[in-house]
Amino acid sequence: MEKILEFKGITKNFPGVKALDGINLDLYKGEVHVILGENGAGKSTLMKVLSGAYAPDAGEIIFKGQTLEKNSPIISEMAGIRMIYQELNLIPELSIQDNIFLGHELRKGSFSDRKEMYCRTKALLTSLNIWANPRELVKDLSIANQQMIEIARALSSDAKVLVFDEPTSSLTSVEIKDLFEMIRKLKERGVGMFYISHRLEEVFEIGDRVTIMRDGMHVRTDDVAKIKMHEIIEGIAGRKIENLFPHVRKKRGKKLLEIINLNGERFKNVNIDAYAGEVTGLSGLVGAGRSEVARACFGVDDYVSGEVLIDGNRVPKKHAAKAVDMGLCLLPENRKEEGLALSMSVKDNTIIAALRKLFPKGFINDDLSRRVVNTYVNKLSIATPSVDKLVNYLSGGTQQKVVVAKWLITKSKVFIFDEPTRGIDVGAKTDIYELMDMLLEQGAAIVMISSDLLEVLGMSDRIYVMCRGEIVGEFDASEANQTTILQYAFGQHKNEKVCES
Amino acid sequence: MKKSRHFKLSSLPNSIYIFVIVFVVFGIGIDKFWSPANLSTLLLQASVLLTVAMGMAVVIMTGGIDLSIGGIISLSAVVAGTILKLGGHWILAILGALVIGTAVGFLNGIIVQKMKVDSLIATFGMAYIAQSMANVISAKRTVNWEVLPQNAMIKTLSGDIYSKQLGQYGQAADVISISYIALICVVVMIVMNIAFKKTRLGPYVYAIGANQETARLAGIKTNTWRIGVFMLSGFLGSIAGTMLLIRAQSVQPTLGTGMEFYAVVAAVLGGNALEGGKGSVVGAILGAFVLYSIRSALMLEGISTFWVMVTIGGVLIAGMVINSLVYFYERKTLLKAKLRATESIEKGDVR
Amino acid sequence: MVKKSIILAKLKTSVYDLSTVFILLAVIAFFAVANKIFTGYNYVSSSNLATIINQASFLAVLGVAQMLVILVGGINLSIGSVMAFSAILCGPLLVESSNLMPALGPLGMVLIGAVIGLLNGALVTTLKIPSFIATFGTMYIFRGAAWIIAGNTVYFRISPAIRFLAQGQILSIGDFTIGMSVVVCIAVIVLLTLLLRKTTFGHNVYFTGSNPIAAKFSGISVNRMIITMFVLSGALSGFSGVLYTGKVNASDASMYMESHFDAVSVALISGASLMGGYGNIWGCAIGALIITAIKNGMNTLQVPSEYQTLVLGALIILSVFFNDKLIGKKMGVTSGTASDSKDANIVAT
Amino acid sequence: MKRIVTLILATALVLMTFAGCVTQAPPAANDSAATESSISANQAEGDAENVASAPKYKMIFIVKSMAASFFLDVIEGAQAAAEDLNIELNCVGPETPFSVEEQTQIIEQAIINGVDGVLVIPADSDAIATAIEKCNEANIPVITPNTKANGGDVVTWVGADNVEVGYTLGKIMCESIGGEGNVVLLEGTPGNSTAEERTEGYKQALAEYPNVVLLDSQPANFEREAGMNLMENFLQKYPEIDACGSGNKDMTMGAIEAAKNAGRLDQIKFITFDTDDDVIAGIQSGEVYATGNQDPFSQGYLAVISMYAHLEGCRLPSMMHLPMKVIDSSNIDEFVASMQS
Repeated sequence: MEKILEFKGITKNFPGVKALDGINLDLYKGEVHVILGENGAGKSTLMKVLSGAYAPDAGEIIFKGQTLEKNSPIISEMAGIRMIYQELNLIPELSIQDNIFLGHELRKGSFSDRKEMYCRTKALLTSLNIWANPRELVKDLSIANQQMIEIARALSSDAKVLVFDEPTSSLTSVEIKDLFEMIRKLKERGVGMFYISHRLEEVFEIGDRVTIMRDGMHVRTDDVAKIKMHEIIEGIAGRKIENLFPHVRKKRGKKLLEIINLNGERFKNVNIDAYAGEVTGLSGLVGAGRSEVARACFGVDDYVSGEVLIDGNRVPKKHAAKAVDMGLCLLPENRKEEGLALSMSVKDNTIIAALRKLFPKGFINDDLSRRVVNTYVNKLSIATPSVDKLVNYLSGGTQQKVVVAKWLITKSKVFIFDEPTRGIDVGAKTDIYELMDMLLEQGAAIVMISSDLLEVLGMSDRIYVMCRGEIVGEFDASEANQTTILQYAFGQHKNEKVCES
Repeated sequence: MKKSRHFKLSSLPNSIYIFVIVFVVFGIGIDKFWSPANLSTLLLQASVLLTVAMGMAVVIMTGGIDLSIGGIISLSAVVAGTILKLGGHWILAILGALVIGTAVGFLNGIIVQKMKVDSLIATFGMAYIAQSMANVISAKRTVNWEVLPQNAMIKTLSGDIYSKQLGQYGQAADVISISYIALICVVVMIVMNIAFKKTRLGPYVYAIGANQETARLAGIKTNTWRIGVFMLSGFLGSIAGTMLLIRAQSVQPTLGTGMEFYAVVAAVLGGNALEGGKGSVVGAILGAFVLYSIRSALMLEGISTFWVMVTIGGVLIAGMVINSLVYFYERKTLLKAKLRATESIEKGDVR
Repeated sequence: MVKKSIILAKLKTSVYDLSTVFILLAVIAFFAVANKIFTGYNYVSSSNLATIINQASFLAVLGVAQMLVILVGGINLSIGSVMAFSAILCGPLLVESSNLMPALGPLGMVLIGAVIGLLNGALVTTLKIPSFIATFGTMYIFRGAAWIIAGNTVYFRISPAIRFLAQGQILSIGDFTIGMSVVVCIAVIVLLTLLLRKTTFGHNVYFTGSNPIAAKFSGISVNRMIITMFVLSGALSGFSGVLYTGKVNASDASMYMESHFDAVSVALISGASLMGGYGNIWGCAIGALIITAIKNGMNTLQVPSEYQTLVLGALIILSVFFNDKLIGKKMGVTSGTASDSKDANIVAT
Repeated sequence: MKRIVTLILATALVLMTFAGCVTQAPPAANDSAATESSISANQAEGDAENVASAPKYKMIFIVKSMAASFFLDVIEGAQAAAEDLNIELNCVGPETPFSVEEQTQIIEQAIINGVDGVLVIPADSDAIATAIEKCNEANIPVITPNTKANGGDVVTWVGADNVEVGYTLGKIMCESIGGEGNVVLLEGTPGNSTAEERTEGYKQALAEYPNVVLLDSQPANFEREAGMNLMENFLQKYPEIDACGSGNKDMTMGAIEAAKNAGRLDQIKFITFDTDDDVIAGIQSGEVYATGNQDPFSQGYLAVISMYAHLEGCRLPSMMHLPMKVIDSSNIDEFVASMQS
């Protein structure tokens, strides 16, 4: 089998983070190369380098014998490297066939040759066992079918290399079967495929080779036949604990947050308790429904049934303002969109949530707010020349600190941190951990959603693990370790059950 | 070709509801509303708005807006009129109008796409500019010309191609007639719909409106297309200007006043969301018809002008209310679907 | 070192904020010179400047009414109709012959304006109708309604109190006379600036305009903010109606048909961003001054009016173009920083 | 909760609007409602004395703009006539003031509607021609009050045309300052033919007075505030202004306010047009020197009557000249008296 693609010493640095560290990887014609790793292991970054979204700091990509010069999304696509991302890039108002041929329509003169496109689309869909009418509008399709169309679209311009990023995350088992069916067809066609997934059972079902990455480094590559499930999990888990976790267990205070049988769009029967002086870790894979739970109980999203209690009193549905007054606060996952007003100053961003508490009369005393903000800027050592600096200028870590400061000022009782250290360099991380501890000292309860296992293990006192919208396990930090948590997160604790489905 | 999903609530142009309501209510409530003469007049009068509304719809679908249409109408008409006044040939005059209209559209496109000025502002300013140009060229006076052989055609165009007396409503109400202007409008409608349905225009407009970045990654020259769309709108605007010129056999410099708003209203009534990415040319056409049928109906009934205004405003809002109701409904169903999907994932069921 | 950078930053931002002022100065300078050359008329004479200021004051209030909505990312076309509608409903109370207390009429107008504002806000927030469309609808409805109610009645001989409010002259140094309208305008601007800059409410408004989602996540009830701004804008439109009536000493249904154009123009030139969350109330004063200065200058130069609108149109486009550039610079969007931090975000996924 | 409220609000709006169209104009409506009621009244007494019960003729009266009091006065006159003659008269105007296109549309509708006569005050003398020709084809008689039409066969024209109006006022203006001095003009909306014609008239008159200097002439869009601002600028620039001519009263009333503030009211003679209460009051108090009175009421009245006469088969002169009455302090009282009667 001939090599179609090869990564040579790919390295990519982000401010404070070494995302990829000299990765060497190759892909043969007609093979499925599964890439595994924790969130943040660098899988997606590597693929983004391949697609040309990122330029590597070092190393080169060799495609069909020659290196990809100044790669860009368009170039890589022309070359025949197609990505299938989780978030779909389809135009909802367009028909399936228009989406599939968007940008390279077949034309008769200046008219687009709908008949031909129809036939080809039809053929394509049939070959993938999708029984949809090519003239259907994409917006009328189920999410699963939209995903299939996305794949079909990639195939339409006969791709040489396909990258599946979590393709099955929103597919039903039947559809997954169809997908695998198709993947096998593609193998016969000699298409090389990278396959990123969190469903380990899939590795054995579809994969030829498997590569495990960790902290942006290549751990091992083996034939699937030669590797065992537990080896994989250990491979993924085997991170050395750096001691950047200042966390010391305090005595448990009273129950501050109680989530009872919360049911919603993306999660069901969620029960979570959080106690004062404790960090309650909420672990699981991306898309397991952790953030959704957080958003729902904070009141920015709606939920179907269930209750959220703070200190025993009920938090009204979809009423964030009330939740804030009751002392609940959420530090959202993506701060740029949800946490900050980028066009406003550090001061305005930090003070915003506390305004009502600080100035009950409604009139702002600028000196006071300045003083307050300054104290927290110093406390959190937020790196900004002045509090009038626009947050847009600040680095990711500093921005996160601003968001934290925002809630510290409100003197909230319950803090929900969603991925508190995402995209933050190590130094800043410790700051934020210390900060959490400080909060605990003040008798706050913290719920920490994190995909970083070490963080969860290092910081939490109790750990809930979510998998596909459900809480699948609850541990005391003492009895938890990376492997067990991963097993639950991957849904491997009921291994056989998952496999037969 | 088979439109499998055409009768799905969400995929209908929203104006269809109001359109039906209006036509039924008026049809019943007002005698002569369905009379051939009324309908053919309706088409004739709506022609101008129909023409610009289609252009506006396309612009809106790309996520922009074109408030300069009114100015473009005035300007192009004035230019054509002036050419006729100078004894120019009628073809020359019309060409002149089309060229100037398209040029202004091009300018809009450049300002929006290259200078990155929000289209609302850009065209808002351009409206002032075009209107002033019209005033300058016409010296603020009505432009008229003596009928010469080389411009006699303009006169002819104002007439009917075909007109036949039927019987039932009695006299004037039964004359069914197709005027040249209506014909032009119909042709434009057909061309636009073909262009939108059968060429790349449609898909690209949706793609750009939905997400410029995705469109660019799909290899669409977004800049070119958006500028092109503004030019199209300008072009249609100048056609409308010419129509008004033909109708009045003269040009007042303030000809196009207020037209831009009517066009936006028609387009939006037609379900073209201002944020772009959804809507249809057909919808805009229906929207324009709604507006005009309301006006003509109320005029037939002899309702005072002011009530016509109130009604139009009300219908616009009513239309939007219906739109958003549909939107709520859609979201509900979508949510249900999602829930079902997630459930089926949980218990990897067999459909 | 740090101190210096702070000062620099402060200076920078203030310079960006003052961009409109520079435009104004440029305009005045231009017309001063042009008039000297062509007509020999002293454009910058204290009296002429006074005229400009007095005329601008009304336009400024109008602009503020628009700006309030723009701050939360909306637009309000119904201002003129609200003026007419309220002025007609309260017409009988405004005339000097009415023996009721003069404050009643204005209060009524402001109230009516507020109610219509509420309607607009509700349409925009709860029914998700784009403000452009919603307010266009109400513009038509209430203009029509005004005519229906009024017919051809003109309310004139407006009660002196209101007249004084709009055109009374309070102090004059030499031939530099400042009218009450200017005081009123300044009062409005100061009050609203205080409201928007010095109160929690104001901060929430700016935050909402700047990033609604983040606002939601900070426990701000976004819809309430938007509705409130529409109500304020409506109330202020009603108040502009009062000023207009007092100024021209009469009120009728066809009052100020072009207002929505003027108001939008002022707000746009004032350097606000249609995206919301960016703009200063006092900017409206500058915007109004710019427009008035141009009109006045072109009148004095005897330039035909059609060229006035020509210039106005160009000015709108250009000033917004440059303002956006400046805002862009101010937020460092142009530099690579934004994209880098984005990448940093993506790393972990 | 709020959503529900809004929904109610919105539906209320819808209902109102549809009430607006399917029923006849609601009681709140002004003219047409008035017509309806008056007619029905007539019918009532008609049946009582069993004279001609149903209205004999159906006519439509189209004005330039519903937004100008002058035309509303014309309509009053027309309706009075309709009432006296038991005619079903429908008075409308374009939504966009001075839009001749909309006037044309209304006429087209009227033809379908089968009216017996069309009375239209052309918003533009040239552009209305096509519409009139349409009426001729459908042999519906057309009368153009106030403004002439250049084209189409018109039964007759009633009134004084705008150039003439401007000319007369211009003469008065010049006379008022004894044939020499400085004057300024306030023009109407640029591009609006009424505005341009009146200005032209003024200028024709001025041409006859070599010693009268036209300092400046700028548009103020028939608008009070615009008129006021423009006058302020003029007062600023010109220390010597003896008279100010204007295309309509709104601009003048604005200008007067400006003059008041500048304390130069007594130095300037304001010549204007239209006779609304505020103008009359202005003349009585001496603020306004003179105003042109086209006598809108009679224009409307006479127009309708002549249409009636024409339909009854009488021959009419091709022009019925209603000379514009000039009203100033000398004859204001009798004018007011005549108004009351």
